[in-house]
Amino acid sequence: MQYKILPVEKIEKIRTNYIQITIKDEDFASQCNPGNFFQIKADITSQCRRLFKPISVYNIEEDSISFLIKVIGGGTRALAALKTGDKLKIYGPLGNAFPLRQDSKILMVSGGTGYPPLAFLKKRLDSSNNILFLHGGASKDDVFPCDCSYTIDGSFGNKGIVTKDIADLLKKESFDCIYSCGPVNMLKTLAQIVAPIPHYVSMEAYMACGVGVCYGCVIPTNEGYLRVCYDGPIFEAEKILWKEL
Amino acid sequence: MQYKILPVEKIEKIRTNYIQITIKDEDFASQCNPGNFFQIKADITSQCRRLFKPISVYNIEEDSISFLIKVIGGGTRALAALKTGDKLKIYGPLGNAFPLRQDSKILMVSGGTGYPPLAFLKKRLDSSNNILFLHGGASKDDVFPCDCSYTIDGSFGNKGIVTKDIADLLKKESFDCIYSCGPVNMLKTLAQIVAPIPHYVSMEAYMACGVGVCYGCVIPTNEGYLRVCYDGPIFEAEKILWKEL
Amino acid sequence: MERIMSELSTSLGKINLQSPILNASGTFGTEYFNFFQQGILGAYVTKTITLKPKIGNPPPRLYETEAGLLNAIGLQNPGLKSFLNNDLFDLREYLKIPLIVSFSGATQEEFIRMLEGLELHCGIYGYEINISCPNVENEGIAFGTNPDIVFNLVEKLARLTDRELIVKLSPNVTDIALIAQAAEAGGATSISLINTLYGMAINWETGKSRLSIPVCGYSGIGIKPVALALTYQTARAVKIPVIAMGGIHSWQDALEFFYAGASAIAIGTANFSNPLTIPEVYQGLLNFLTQRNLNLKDIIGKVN
Amino acid sequence: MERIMSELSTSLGKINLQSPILNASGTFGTEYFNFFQQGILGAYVTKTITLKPKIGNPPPRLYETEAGLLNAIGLQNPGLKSFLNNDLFDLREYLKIPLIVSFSGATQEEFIRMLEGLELHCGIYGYEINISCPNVENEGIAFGTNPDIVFNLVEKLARLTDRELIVKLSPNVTDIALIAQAAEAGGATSISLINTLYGMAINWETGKSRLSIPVCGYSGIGIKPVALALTYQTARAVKIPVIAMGGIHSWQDALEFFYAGASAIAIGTANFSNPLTIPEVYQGLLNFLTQRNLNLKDIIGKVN
Ligand SMILES: Cc1cc2nc3c(=O)[nH]c(=O)nc-3n(C[C@H](O)[C@H](O)[C@H](O)COP(=O)(O)OP(=O)(O)OC[C@H]3O[C@@H](n4cnc5c(N)ncnc54)[C@H](O)[C@@H]3O)c2cc1C
Ligand SMILES: Cc1cc2nc3c(=O)[nH]c(=O)nc-3n(C[C@H](O)[C@H](O)[C@H](O)COP(=O)(O)OP(=O)(O)OC[C@H]3O[C@@H](n4cnc5c(N)ncnc54)[C@H](O)[C@@H]3O)c2cc1C
Ligand SMILES: Cc1cc2nc3c(=O)[nH]c(=O)nc-3n(C[C@H](O)[C@H](O)[C@H](O)COP(=O)(O)O)c2cc1C
Ligand SMILES: Cc1cc2nc3c(=O)[nH]c(=O)nc-3n(C[C@H](O)[C@H](O)[C@H](O)COP(=O)(O)O)c2cc1C
Ligand code: FES
Ligand code: FES
Repeated sequence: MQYKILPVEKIEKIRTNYIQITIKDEDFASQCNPGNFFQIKADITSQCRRLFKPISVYNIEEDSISFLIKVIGGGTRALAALKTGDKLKIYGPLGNAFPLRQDSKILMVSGGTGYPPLAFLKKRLDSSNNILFLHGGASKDDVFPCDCSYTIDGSFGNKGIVTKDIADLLKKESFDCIYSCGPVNMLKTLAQIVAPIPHYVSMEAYMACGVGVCYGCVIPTNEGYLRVCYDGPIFEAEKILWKEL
Repeated sequence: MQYKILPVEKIEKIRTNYIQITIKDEDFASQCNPGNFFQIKADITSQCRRLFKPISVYNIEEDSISFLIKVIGGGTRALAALKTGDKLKIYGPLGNAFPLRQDSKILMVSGGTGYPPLAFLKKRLDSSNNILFLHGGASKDDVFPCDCSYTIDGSFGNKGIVTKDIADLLKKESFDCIYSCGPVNMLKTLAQIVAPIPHYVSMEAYMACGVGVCYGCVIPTNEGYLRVCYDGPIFEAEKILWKEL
Repeated sequence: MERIMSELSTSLGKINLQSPILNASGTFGTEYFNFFQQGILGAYVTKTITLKPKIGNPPPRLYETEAGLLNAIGLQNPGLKSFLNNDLFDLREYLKIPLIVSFSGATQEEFIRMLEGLELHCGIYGYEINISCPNVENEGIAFGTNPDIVFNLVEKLARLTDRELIVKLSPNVTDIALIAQAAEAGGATSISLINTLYGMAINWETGKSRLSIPVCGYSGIGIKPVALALTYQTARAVKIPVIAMGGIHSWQDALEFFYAGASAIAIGTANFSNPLTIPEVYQGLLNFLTQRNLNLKDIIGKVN
Repeated sequence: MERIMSELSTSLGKINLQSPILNASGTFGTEYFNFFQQGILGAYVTKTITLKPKIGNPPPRLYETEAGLLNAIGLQNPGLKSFLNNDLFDLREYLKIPLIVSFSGATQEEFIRMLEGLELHCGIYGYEINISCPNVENEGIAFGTNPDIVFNLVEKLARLTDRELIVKLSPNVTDIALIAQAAEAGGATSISLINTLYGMAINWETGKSRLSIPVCGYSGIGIKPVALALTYQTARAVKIPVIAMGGIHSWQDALEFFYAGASAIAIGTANFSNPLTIPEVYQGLLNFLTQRNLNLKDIIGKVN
């Protein structure tokens, strides 16, 4: 884990309210595994006393790391305002990683900003696996490349929530492993549907330190409150006390 | 007194760290007298919960009002960052005005940012008067058009503080009235030198409301603590308890 | 308009207000009615007056910190006599909204004498008893920190008036709910809070205190979370209405305080950074409630 | 380098520190030494531990306000036994700077048992007695608000140790100087302050408290003026050294606290918004003092 101030290599607007930021750094690029995240923020005065924001690794190509970010509040808005060459502050990589399966039939399910870590995971899973990737969002602006898309408003792909067909799917096909990331209610529903198949979820939480020292980002588990930034963000779904979430 | 949000008509950089901002507003332009000031601030998010800054009227031409502003801290820096067409928030005119003399021999003495109100006063004093205007600053960047300039570092005009020759001057010439504005130490010295000639000073103070309600901007006088924004900014020098300043 | 008015109407202990927004004492004057209409304000609260004139603290009295304002005014005011003979006259003439007089005393007797004096004058709807100003030595804060003293004082005052009797509390205490309960037991008809927190700033270049008295009063954005916590604690501890203030700058801020239990809110420091805060908060609340088809009373104390 | 070290060196009651900068308990871990060298820190203060493991409060535990941070951690920690068998071992191995153990108890007996347990282990330079955490019901803050209880507790603890005994005070009290004097009389060798202020935030769209417990702890920029005022009041009331914290983000902020009377300062919330705060404050102070040819001790308490 390191702290750096790096220039933005590239920043693109994706649809109405996502941005993709790319930075270049050999150390960082070589250290990242799927599920890892960074704490980042725009290096501008109005942000100087604000918290960093946790953002998952979305893609790595050689020395370049990309992040896919939904603009929702002050921190992400400041990131969206950056231009090529502007600086961002960044430290990481942080958190644990998805266990990488082999020779497995895998179901990946993401919702909204849960997409980036799974997209990265998919790239890193080797070809011995057989993967089905479902992704859902509120509308067509929240949909990204995958095997099957869902939108709540029906503006793209299947209409409805991403979990709606999974129970049926599991009756027809069997999977060795599930990976998921997304809004907590989606994950909760999914966990119920897919149990007892091994299921790894990437959790989100409001963070301060991102390195495990403040105990601010916990979720309830059968081992007590565990830190998303340090003990996670990847958890076995069966460990999580979904009812308390 | 009114509150308005107005576009910047024109903004110019003057020397290294002054700016001149011009706005256009008929109401305001018709209401201003020399010595009056406005509370202004840049209408940008980083300023939204910051105080307004008191700035004297520097010049009025038809409907246009100009301010000459030295950039020293956050509020003035934000003003300096404005571009033509950007908005500023402004309320005023505020405070009392210099009494306008006639048929008089007048000495005007300003230091640093004390220049603008006297420059405006000079324009409004009619031609029955005979005026000598001395202005001083730290260096050549702080000097503006007047009859006799002083700089501490000698980089323009006479070397030294603006008050240094006044005692001698008064031995040679007699004045009916003095108008002054500038740093408190300059005013204090001046007040001593020129007494008992009628002497009107424009005072500065850190302000919050600018309209007389918070009692934050007071100076000590022989009538107690008086508000610079409301009872002033123009005071008779003999009223002020200089020793307490 | 009828309907609109009722959405935002609220009650203190003895008076009803057409708007739940007051001004915080010492931060407002009729000058602001150049910027918006009186009716936006539920009531007009005067700057705190004392029996004798007070000269206040020497300058500098103000300093803006990164997240708020420090002040060391020290209750400068012309005293009760001048107030009665000048200001009260003008205010009564001018105001179309209820007038609340804020006052403070150095001793219990002073408080009583002031109330008695004020009772002789009509046009006053209520009093705000300031037992919480951090900028004066004898006046104010000493009273505000001890529940027994507060109870005794308020009990005496309550006997002397039928008007709204608001007691304004200091945040600089161990248990504000206890003080509020003492005021309630003494007969206060509502509670207002918070006055300024203790605050200080030093010029790091010179080592000089930024203000003439080192420990002074801190208000504005930075105190909002504290004010909200103390409003919540107080509103749960008493049955009388609470008037909340401390760093409120927007209608969203105001909503937080209503949810926490405030029956009315007051705007102080925000008047300085935005003289239109009061009408903007008013309009924002109105839109919010209208859109949700709610009255203010539906949300007061409803934090969950 | 010799000269440099001495410019920034300072003393607590019983130990000397090469740097006047500590970390605030609960906001720091050895992870940060990935970003800068240990020696920049005068001593390492652990997160507060308790006798038994504590599960802490449910999430959400964090919310960033306009001018600071609210937290409701609730002292989650694995308890003394786990600390002694795991963390202490690692820290002793790893640290080249003095280790200070922060702990808290629900009763006087718990505090005593913890101190006795810790006394049996070497490698500990001092204790920070946390009697001031606002996020737990039994632990902490109850002790911190009553001078007699503080005196009794500290007296008992002081008898049991020769190590640095720091008592950490809550700002949520009527008179912090009184509590500090009680701790000093009891035998504290230094005072640290401030722990978090009471704070709260509500989601205006839903009326829900932003955190799982409504009234929680407020830290960061917004509390700086309060922390400075309380540092000033405390430093004038006691003779033992004061370790000050609360919203310090820059070396200029740090200077204010030294001028106000702090012998050392601690960085908390600023670690989150800028993980390099500690080395930046260190370098800034060093430059300032070098340029003026001063030692830190020349400015401590010299506000004027
Ligand atoms: C491990 C991890 C990885 C993440 N990866 C990505 C990613 O790759 N791409 C991406 O777009 N986002 C990602 N996020 C979410 C991202 O961190 C938040 O969207 C961001 O912090 C919002 O900051 P803001 O300042 O823009 O908004 P804020 O002003 O902080 O928040 C705006 C609103 O969103 C809510 N909110 C903020 N953070 C969260 C959260 N974590 N969960 C639920 N609600 C929240 C707030 O309560 C508020 O109502 C990740 C989060 C975590 C914990
Ligand atoms: C009635 C009146 C009229 C004025 N007219 C003009 C004008 O026409 N042109 C102009 O350039 N300036 C004028 N000033 C001064 C101007 O208001 C200040 O320079 C401005 O408020 C600084 O704001 P800031 O946010 O940029 O700096 P800040 O961050 O507020 O201050 C930077 C530094 O300057 C000091 N400082 C701030 N304000 C004052 C003050 N009023 N007196 C002394 N020190 C101060 C601060 O203590 C701080 O150290 C006037 C002031 C008054 C009271
Ligand atoms: C400049 C100034 C003057 C004040 N004068 C008084 C006063 O006279 N009486 C009083 O009760 N409170 C006074 N206060 C406190 C405010 O009424 C209010 O309680 C406090 O500022 C918190 O609210 P705010 O953050 O909205 O300003 C004053 C505050 C300021 C900033
Ligand atoms: C997330 C968090 C956790 C904290 N945990 C503790 C703790 O365990 N023990 C303690 O004494 N103080 C704790 N504190 C308080 C800090 O040590 C410090 O006193 C306070 O935050 C003020 O300093 P700051 O504004 O620099 O953060 C915590 C503060 C935060 C923000
Ligand atoms: S964010 Fe601090 S422990 Fe996870
Ligand atoms: S600035 Fe408020 S009275 Fe002058």
